[in-house]
Amino acid sequence: MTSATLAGLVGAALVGLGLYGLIANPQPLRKILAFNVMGSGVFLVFGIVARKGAAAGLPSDPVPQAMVITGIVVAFAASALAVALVLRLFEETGRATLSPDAWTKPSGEGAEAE
Amino acid sequence: MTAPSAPLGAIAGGSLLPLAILLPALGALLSLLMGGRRAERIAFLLMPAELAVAAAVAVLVQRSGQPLVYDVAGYAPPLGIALRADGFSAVMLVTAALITPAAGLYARTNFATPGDVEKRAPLAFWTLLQGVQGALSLIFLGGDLFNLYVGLELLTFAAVPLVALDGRPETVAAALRYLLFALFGSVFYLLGSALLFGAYGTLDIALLASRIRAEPAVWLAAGLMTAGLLAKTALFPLHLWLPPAHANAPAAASAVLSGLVVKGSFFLVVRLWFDVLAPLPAVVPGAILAGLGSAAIIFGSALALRQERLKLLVAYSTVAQIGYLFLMFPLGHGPWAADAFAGGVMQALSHAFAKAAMFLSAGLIAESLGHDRIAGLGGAGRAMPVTFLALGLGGLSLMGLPPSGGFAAKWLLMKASIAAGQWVWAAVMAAGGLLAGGYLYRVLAPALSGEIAQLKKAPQRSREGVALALALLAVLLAFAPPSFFSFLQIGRPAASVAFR
Amino acid sequence: MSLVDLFSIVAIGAGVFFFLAGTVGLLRFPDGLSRLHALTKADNLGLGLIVLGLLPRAESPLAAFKLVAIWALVQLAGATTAQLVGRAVRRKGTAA
Amino acid sequence: MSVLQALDIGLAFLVFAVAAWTIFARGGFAATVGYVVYGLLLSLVWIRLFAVDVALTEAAIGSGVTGVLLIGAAARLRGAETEADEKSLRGLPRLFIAGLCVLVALALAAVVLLFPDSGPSLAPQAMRHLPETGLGNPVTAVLIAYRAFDTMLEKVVLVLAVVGVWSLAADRYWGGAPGEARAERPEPTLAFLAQVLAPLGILVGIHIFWVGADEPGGAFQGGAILAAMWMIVMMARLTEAPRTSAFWLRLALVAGPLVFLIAGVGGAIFAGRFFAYPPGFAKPAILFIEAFMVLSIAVALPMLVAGPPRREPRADRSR
Repeated sequence: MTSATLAGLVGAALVGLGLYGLIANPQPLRKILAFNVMGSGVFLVFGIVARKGAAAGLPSDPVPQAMVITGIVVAFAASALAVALVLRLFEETGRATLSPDAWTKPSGEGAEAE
Repeated sequence: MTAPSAPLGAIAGGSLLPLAILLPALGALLSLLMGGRRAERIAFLLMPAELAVAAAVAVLVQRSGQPLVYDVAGYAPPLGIALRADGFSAVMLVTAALITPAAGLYARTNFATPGDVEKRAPLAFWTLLQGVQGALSLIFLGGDLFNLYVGLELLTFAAVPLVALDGRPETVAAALRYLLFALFGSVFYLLGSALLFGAYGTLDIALLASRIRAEPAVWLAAGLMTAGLLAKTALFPLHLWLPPAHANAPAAASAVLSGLVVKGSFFLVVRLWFDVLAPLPAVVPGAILAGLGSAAIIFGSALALRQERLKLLVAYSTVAQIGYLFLMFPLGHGPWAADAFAGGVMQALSHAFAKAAMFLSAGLIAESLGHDRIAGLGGAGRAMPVTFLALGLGGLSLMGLPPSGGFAAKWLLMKASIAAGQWVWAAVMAAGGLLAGGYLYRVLAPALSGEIAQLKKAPQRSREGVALALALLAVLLAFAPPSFFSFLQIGRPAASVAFR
Repeated sequence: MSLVDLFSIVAIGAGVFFFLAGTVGLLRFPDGLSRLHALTKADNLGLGLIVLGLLPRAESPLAAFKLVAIWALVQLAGATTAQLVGRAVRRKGTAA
Repeated sequence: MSVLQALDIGLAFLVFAVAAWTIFARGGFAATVGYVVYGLLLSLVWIRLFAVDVALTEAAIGSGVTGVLLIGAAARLRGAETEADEKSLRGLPRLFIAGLCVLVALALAAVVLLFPDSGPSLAPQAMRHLPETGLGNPVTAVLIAYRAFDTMLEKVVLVLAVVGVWSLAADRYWGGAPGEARAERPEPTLAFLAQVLAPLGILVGIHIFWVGADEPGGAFQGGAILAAMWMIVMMARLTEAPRTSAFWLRLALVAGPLVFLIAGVGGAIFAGRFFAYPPGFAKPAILFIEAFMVLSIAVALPMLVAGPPRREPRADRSR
């Protein structure tokens, strides 16, 4: 049970946890949290692939590491956009929820000319 | 640098590939930097150049008869990133380079910048429109799965804010739901590529195709990546986000979203199952994909029949037409594979042009009548004939009536499914055509009958012309010469024809 | 088991003990302020002792300086957070 | 069962427990605080996987900046949750989803266990081409030389995300500044922290960027630390966020990808391939590009955390 395989199992568990949170939890903020947990689980799978690719004097393969660094920055940008959308929704409707029927203000009728 | 031994022609031609991606990216960056009215000018300055590059790539692929390959930074895969343009990607590149300027021309009035005082919606629209085009070029040309992941994210970040450009609560909620589905899709796609990299040490499509064997890691990776991409393509049952997002977006944005953005992730599903996983026995996955496609056709069309708003009807029709795209997967192997593949590609192209035309027409109708309730369309067709002609021609393609690109696509797919003995797909297509006829009749019948409706303001000739031009392109696809179909086969693994 | 190792073990052991004490304090004490009190005391002292224990084992003076810098930064961050949390608790008056 | 293995197992269990807390905790705020702790524990796991660059990035961006973003959102949404009466899934659908997620996790775990102990690796090739780039850190070489295309496009993604966030502002606020105005009497303790931490952080950030060529570190990690310093100064209300229509802000945002793109095109002209570096000039060119990348990251991350413009652009100082 090398530390890499253990980290891989943790990664698999994190993906499962994140997936559950993303689907089952109704509040958007919790979905964003779950997406981040799931994303870090996927990055851990990249991590053990890198660790098992230790060669040429390097303790871990640099290519998947570079992919994870790019992935972390993209995941942050995605969370920032999602949070901005949730906060805008909260300012507009007083509620941070995706189900339209729970909004306080009537959402207006039809598509006026845009 | 590793001295490239390939002939100079390929190098010169090859360097067009990064250019096709960098031009829109440069445009988006400069539009944000310069701001104001210059954002629109930069967009219109670069669009012809992007169309020229796309056409040049297509000509080079046609003349050389094989895919153009370009190793970025001179490092060959598996270390570096390769870009690859085969027949299918060249055709999609040209389509994107045609529809984006059309949507841009349509959007000039909605997103103008009078007096060069920078406004929110125009700057965001022109910057993000170029972001969408850059992302699509990257997805159509990418040869490395992680590079394609960055392309998918670029596409998501450019498309989601377009949905919420109006600022109304429903559009913000629709954009948030779209973003959450898209993020679920990209994480699953990334997880699949992590497993493939773990198993084979590379993410380059060509190298993977030569090394892949049917192993548990590959099957799990294929399942995860396909599920992720289906969430982004909004294939039934993962279609929940599409109708509110595409219906609430501004008309020009809806045309790009429904016509092109959805095709980006579909393109990757084809790349995955026809290129990367070609050695896998694809009978069961093909049947699953086609089954979901058939369900999408039936449910999408049924829901479209029940819509009160024209834009929602057109959006649900997108959900249905996406179903047709996935009927090519069970027919991908065998003597009929060439027909099935050509049918799928033709359906993607004809739907792109037809749906863009329909969303632009729906936008014109909503602006001229002040609403887009189908019940209130009485006599509108006689008040704005050109707009409804464009809508009708687009509908022709959806129904698959000759002469239209849609007909050619459905004819090829039917021919392939009958040759393969899988009758069910042909039956589903026939039913889909009838249902499409149904929901289009609901729109066109009241519009063309009754006394002429009162318009709040007459639609501009030029914008009607843009919608009509796109619809005519969808129709012209029916007359594509046989050389067009052989062009599509460039780059397809020859083995797929005589495969078990 | 040279003298230096013995010193490290003792110092790190004491540090861990203070962390434990701080955690017990966090769980047992009734209201927010007393919990805060337990935490800040135990953590600063605990971390200080652990860094002290690690100092002789550092490979180079730069590594030793980095250890002390880490301890100083944690002190700074801990002090600020404790102030802010304390003000929030006092302002709200709840035991949150 | 060596001590290290015990540490690994303990760490793995702790990471899983805190992640479970983040998913199942009652309040949104408590879950977000749990996420920040989870992110830091994850950095330790990355250290155990000998991926120091990734550990730095995970700590700086993964749990640091993302933590600030999510805690800010959770604090503002505190009111929404109390009377949020949405029906979260009950009974059968919740069970079905839980089963599906467990299935995915088990399948993934099985495949992970099937991976051989030493799998295929690109490390030899990366090391072989390292001298051409003149760099010592192979991860930075992959990011800026071998897969430069990915990194440049990822910078464009960051710029598009900023445009996306800004486009959510109300029309009348366009061009204005996000966040609150500058306080006449900033919070004393936070101001003290900002005044002490900022100069130190800028020093450390630039050091990490500079050392990234040969040691773990680089543009992303250095940029994230500089971004954190700007954020702490803005949070302490010592300065206020710049107007989004300010040209210098947009130039800084766009400088990273733009310089990288121009260098890429330059590579096509001088070195025969897009994003190639002329032999001998690789290291100075890379450091030049990375400097602008640090600038863009240090500006983009705080703008993403600050959110869309929320104040009117003062008419007198229009662009």
